[in-house]
Amino acid sequence: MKLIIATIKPFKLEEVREALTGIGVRGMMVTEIKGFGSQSGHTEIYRGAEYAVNFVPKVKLELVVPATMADQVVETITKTAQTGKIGDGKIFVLDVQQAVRVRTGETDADAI
Amino acid sequence: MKLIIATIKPFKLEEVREALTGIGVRGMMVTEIKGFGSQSGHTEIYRGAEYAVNFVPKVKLELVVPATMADQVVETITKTAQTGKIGDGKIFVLDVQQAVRVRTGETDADAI
Amino acid sequence: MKLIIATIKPFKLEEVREALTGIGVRGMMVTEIKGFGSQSGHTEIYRGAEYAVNFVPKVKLELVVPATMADQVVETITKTAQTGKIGDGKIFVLDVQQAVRVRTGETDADAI
Amino acid sequence: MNTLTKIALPVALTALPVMGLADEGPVAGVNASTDTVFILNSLLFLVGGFLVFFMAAGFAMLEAGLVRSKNVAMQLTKNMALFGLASIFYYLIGYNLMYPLGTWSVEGVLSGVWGPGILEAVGVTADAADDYGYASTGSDFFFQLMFCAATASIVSGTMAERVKLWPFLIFTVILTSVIYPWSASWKWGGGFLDAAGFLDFAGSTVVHSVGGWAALTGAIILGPRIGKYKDGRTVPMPGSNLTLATLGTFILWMGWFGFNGGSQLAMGTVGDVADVSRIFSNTNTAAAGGAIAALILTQIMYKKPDLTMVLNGALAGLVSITAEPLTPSLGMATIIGAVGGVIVVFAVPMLDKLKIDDVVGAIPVHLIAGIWGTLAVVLTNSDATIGAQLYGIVVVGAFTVVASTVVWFVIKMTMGLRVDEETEINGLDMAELGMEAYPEFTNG
Amino acid sequence: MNTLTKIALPVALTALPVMGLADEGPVAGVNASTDTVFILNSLLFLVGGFLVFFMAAGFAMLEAGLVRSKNVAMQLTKNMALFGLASIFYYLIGYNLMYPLGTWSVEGVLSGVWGPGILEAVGVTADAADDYGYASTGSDFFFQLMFCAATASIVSGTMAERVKLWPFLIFTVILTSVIYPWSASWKWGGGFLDAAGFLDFAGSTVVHSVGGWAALTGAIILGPRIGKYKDGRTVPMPGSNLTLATLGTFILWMGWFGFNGGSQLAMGTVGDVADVSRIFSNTNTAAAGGAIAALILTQIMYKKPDLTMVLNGALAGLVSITAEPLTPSLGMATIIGAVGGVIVVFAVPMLDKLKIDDVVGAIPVHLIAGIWGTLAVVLTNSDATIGAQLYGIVVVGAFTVVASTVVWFVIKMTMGLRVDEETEINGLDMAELGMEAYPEFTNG
Amino acid sequence: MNTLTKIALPVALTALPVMGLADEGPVAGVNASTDTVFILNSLLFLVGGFLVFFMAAGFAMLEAGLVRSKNVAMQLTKNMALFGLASIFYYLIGYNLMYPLGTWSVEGVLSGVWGPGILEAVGVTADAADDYGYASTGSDFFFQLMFCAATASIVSGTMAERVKLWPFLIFTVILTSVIYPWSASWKWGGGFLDAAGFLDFAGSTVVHSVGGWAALTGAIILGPRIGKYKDGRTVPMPGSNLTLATLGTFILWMGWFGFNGGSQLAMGTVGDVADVSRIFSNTNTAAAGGAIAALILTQIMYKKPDLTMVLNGALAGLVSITAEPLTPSLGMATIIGAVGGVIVVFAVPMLDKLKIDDVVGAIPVHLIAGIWGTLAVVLTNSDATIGAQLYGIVVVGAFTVVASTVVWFVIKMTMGLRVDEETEINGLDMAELGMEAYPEFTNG
Ligand SMILES: Nc1ncnc2c1ncn2[C@@H]1O[C@H](COP(=O)(O)OP(=O)(O)O)[C@@H](O)[C@H]1O
Ligand SMILES: Nc1ncnc2c1ncn2[C@@H]1O[C@H](COP(=O)(O)OP(=O)(O)O)[C@@H](O)[C@H]1O
Ligand SMILES: Nc1ncnc2c1ncn2[C@@H]1O[C@H](COP(=O)(O)OP(=O)(O)O)[C@@H](O)[C@H]1O
Repeated sequence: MKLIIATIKPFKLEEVREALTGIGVRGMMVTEIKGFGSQSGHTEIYRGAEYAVNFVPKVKLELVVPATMADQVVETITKTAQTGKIGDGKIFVLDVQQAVRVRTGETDADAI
Repeated sequence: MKLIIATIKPFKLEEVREALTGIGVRGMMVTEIKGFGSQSGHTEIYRGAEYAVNFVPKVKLELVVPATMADQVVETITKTAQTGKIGDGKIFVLDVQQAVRVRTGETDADAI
Repeated sequence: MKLIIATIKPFKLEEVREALTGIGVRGMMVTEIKGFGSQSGHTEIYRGAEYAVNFVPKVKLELVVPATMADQVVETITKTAQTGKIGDGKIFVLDVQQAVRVRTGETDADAI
Repeated sequence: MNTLTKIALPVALTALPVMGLADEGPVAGVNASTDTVFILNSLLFLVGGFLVFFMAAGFAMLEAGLVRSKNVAMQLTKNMALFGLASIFYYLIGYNLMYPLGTWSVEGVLSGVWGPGILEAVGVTADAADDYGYASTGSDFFFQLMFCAATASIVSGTMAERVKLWPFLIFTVILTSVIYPWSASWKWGGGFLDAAGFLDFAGSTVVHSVGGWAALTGAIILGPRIGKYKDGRTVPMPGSNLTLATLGTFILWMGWFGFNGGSQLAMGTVGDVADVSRIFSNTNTAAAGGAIAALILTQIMYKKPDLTMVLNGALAGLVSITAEPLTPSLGMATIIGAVGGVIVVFAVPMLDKLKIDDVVGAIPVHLIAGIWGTLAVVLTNSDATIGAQLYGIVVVGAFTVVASTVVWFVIKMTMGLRVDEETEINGLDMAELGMEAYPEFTNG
Repeated sequence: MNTLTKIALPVALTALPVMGLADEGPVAGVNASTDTVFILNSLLFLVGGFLVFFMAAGFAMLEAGLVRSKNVAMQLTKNMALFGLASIFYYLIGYNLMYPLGTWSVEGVLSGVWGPGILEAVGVTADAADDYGYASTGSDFFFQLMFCAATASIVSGTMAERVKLWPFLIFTVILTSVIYPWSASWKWGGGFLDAAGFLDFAGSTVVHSVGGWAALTGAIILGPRIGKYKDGRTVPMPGSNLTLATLGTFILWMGWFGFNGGSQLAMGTVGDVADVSRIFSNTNTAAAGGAIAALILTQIMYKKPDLTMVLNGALAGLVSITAEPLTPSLGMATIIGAVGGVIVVFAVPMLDKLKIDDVVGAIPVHLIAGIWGTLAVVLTNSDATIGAQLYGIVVVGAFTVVASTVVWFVIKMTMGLRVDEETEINGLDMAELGMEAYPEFTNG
Repeated sequence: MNTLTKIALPVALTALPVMGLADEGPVAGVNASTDTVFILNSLLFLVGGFLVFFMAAGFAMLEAGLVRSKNVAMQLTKNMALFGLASIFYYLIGYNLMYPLGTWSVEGVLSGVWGPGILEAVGVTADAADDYGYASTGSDFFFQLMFCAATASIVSGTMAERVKLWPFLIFTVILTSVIYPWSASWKWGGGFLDAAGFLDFAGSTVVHSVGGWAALTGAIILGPRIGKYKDGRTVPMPGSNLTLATLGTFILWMGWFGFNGGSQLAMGTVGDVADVSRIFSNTNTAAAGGAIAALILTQIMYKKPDLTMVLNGALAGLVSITAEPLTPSLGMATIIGAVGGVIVVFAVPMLDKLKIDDVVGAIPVHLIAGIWGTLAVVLTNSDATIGAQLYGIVVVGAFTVVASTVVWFVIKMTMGLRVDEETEINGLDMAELGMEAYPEFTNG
């Protein structure tokens, strides 16, 4: 199984979720985060003092899928979350040793 | 070492924490997340407009433990977080290459 | 590539970010979390009732870097985030199979 | 002590000595003295005025609570700025445009008095007072100014989350210096609508519908928020803070006692103060009727009550009673308000069907309930005719729609009305203000 | 200018001409004219009334701030709805039930006047006024209504986070149409408690304890929130927003000037207005005493001051002075209030020991401090006897407890009082309203 | 109905009968009766007083909104506590220290009246009243007390996020019992500044600058927050909730009508009520001027408007007009206020350059705009001389700076003024209170 971590622009969340459901993803974890990257760094003024905005609001998706499905998921996210503008985000893929569904105790393939 | 990622129902957090402390877990990271899964999807009405609630509030635990301890941790979480109702959550186990305790620079086993 | 997960004290965030930028890190994900660890557990009183504060506000950094850079990153975080007081935090290193930049579809090294 | 507040005089007297009135001399006359009448009338304006002023805070909280947090700071900025501008421009132009005092450049249609409002001299004496038999000019100006500002506040809510700051403020300037005062002069300035027998006690039409019409034209010209209407469905965009929205509603409710009560315009006689008392009571019960009607109706229609509808319902009840808060009985006032609450529950989704995106529900509350309230005058006030009421509604509506449309379009053509897509998506706060209302909370 | 506000008349006069009074004629008589007295008395009710109205916002903010965010929208809905229902049912039944004006069906015990309240005619004249020598009926109705609503607000806070919406609202209807007005008639309607010499100026017992008793019985019958008491320990469930809780407290504090000051019921004589002034000052200093007492006491007992206790302390100080805000000196008023603050600090944990879960501390504040305040009347008012005070406390308490218990039980048996476990755990907002107060903030 | 509020008497009368005044008898005299004057003057104090009271809530919300959430609960605690302490100590010492009524221990410099304030007896009669020709002592005490509390509120904002609770409260006690009342006695107590012709109608200097000077000395002695000034740059520390900051500003704005209007100190004559009306109007337009000036200026200087500056601008406008809200025309009042808004926009960064860390901008708003307002009196009031105004500013400033410095230092030496570094970093709420304002929101 693979853990796919994707950080995208917040307004893309709903679209991505629908796309993923479309290809059979049945669950994920969503976290609101602050992203730092090339997009960051424009300066703002607050009460007359300049400061750099280093963090941009992003959403992070974490989902575990069968290894076989990983590429398709990565593709789907890439396609759907892309605006072509800087700050679209990143996708990372990691190995997962084991998965358990708390409700039933089912493991691995049956758990996700 | 193993990284154990568990997503559970928020009201179970305290219970799970106590259970884990009971078996010798000395630390963890807790994040409030929105979960998407089979539990999701009931519809609500807001100002006359129907909409589907796709995300359910969940809590995510991340803790790194010695490989030998992983199974016991998974078991404990499963046992404690289980209500038998849909949406109890998931547990995932990943390999960890290295761990460091910032305060002391200790690594791996000594770090966690 | 390596995924480096670091939990530090919130007020150290800016300093750590600057240090990491200094050594060439070009991005990261930042999440506000509650940490549980040896630092936790002092008791407070609310409306006459005692209770233990088990969770301490922390910040979690997640960044993916080329394997070659991992040690330097870990070092930098350790050095910068260290106050020597309990609760400084932890750093974990995991393997990353794949990375993608959503905007361009670039992968791995080019993606981060 | 609170005993027997309703008992007849004698009893009251026997009760009073306790409070040390035993040795009071004989009463000096019956009516209040001319000075006292002048003072009490002015006092009504001052107290009513600061209550209506507070409605600005109510609008700000209601709107800040009903927009998404990425647009809250901008909404607050708009509310602060529009009140400031209304204060300045109503003084510079609006006040005299609204109250020609008989000096018309076009009889009954356009005031002949131009330029800023001028108050009585410091420490004015009876003979020097502008209107010794009535009230001080300053108190009247203060009170009327607040009505003008309220009109402007109505617009900001509907157009939230997508309209640019400065273009919106320019519209506000024209609304408060010309559109509102001019149309108001036709009724309250003693113009042709007043002559035609059109009745609007505290402004269901003169104030609320004008704001509502301006908001409606603005919403249509501006278009809905991105993603609000997707393949035929309405996508809810829940307000970020319903606690503040509720606070705002309570504040508006309180302010309305000044809005309607102060519109009695006099408190120096037994009849006037008793009328003000009727108005306070009717205003409150109409709001209650509106809130409860919306509560029950949403429970029945949606199986769950909708707090935001209850808030809108209370406000719709208030707007509904505003055209005639005096003559209805308490029961009738409750019903008039309740109908307002019902209107909101049906009008909100209806507007969405029409793809008219009204962020806070100002159009149902101020415009539609305002029309209802204006018509409802005929139910309890024999001086009102359905014809005259319709006449007033149509005239004011037509004028406001035309005037607003022209202004909105000119602005759209010249400087643009709407923020670009990316700004709207990321939130106006970051892009237009570079400042967040809740910088520490991690919102999407 | 602010100079010498306390100086004697002559000096004042020499100062006045600056303000253009030089050429004023001779003073017309000494006492205020009958009309003026009528107007000023009515005005006191109107101003006091809108201040007490605003307490509804204060209760809403206090409660919204002290519940967990998953229940905030529901708490707001309850507060809006209960005020609306109180307004309607006090009008339909309560007002005449409370003020029989001597027409009893059971002498001194049960009013003989049934049906909705009726106000004076529009533009009523002196001869036609219900009580020309006193004040307008509408102003009295408006003022009294707000007291009834306040009583209902007290209950909602205690029972928060677990009681079902509609059952709670049904209780509210009965409380505001029958329980409160009926018991209040015994004192303020001129009933047997009044005859027995029981004194309660603005309602420490008649209003606050009644709300408190109803809340206490409700809390016991409803039971504590899930997880509140775990193996003998009390588990704190911190309020979600102490800023709004503090705002609510300040709003209540301000409303109390109307609550106590308006209860002087007259402002048309030198003695009355001077008394209202005493009451304003005493009310403020009692709140200060309560807040500071709680601040110091929590610092001493817990090494850290407890803001929520300070807020409750200020409110307890206000409740404590409510039974007699007139006769105490400023010093004594401060002490009476301070004792109220001390009561709260001890009563809150005590209730927890008894496993009575009072979410916002309404029972210590309104019931226990209310009893204290009622007894404290004897300290400064020679007309008060400890016996009569106890008699009133017991009679009102017994009646309210019995009546509330019956109603709560009937509701529990018929439609159920409490939400199911899962609803309570997930929060009433999602389950009962399908709406969150802070949808964007990621709460557990 | 709202028609023709400005029309002349005859017309008004013809309009009135509708309201049932037809059969009124002849008017009883011209001037208000002595009783009525006494009542109306007292009423002005009471209404003005509760409005100024509400400013305490305004300060609390403004400050809670402008500090970071980790310090909000502490800021709220300070605001509640300081108001309670001000109420108690102004009563115990301050009131008589401020108003010697001619009884000086050092002529014109130090009051000769010691001990707590005492109000008139219950149900006082005309002959027994302290000042029958003027107003009730209780109403005056209530009104003056609120000014004292306002002075203390000013200090808490500047020193937020780093000052210890109890040391700050001890300073508050001395400020409200001695420093403010003593210096105020020189002007409003009829002391030497009053004799010198120094004019300060409602307290730009006497109240606001005193608070501002105390805040300035405190900020300097306390030092800036950790990390505020880093290698020459100012590091912004954005406020946690601009919605509440805006609410606070609106509340303060409303309170100011009582602050300035009540300072007319009389409402019993045509001239007085007309003046109060002027003051209400001028106060409002000055705030508008300040807000709009800051809005436009920040837009020009920073390309984006700064909401926090707009809020400060409105408040600066209010402070600027406070020294003379009566004599300016509406236009001049707008300009005086606008200059206040400009001052803020430049003074805020200037203070940062000087590394004086003023968390909420109280020094620019209350001190610098206060000085401007005091000087601006000469623009419209011919009785004012620039010399006398400067004299008052310098004397009050010098005294407050010296007195505050001494007190701050004594406290610093004895119990320490500032929390330790770790407490400051983790937030005062967790460390000093063990309580968070928003426990559920996950903040850094
Ligand atoms: N090395 C990294 N590790 C983890 N997250 C990253 C990394 N680089 C960027 N990100 C995340 O991806 C987001 C977008 O990256 P950014 O460089 O700003 O734009 P782009 O991906 O279009 O080049 C960042 O806000 C951050 O959340
Ligand atoms: N494939 C997945 N990857 C990551 N998290 C998941 C996945 N599926 C479910 N989850 C998480 O587990 C939670 C519970 O899953 P759900 O399917 O709703 O119920 P159950 O686990 O009882 O079948 C979800 O809310 C989500 O947070
Ligand atoms: N086993 C663990 N797995 C994951 N995170 C941990 C673990 N132990 C500690 N942490 C994180 O590190 C933070 C600091 O750890 P703590 O034990 O409190 O202090 P220290 O690291 O100085 O010993 C904790 O708040 C928690 O967020």
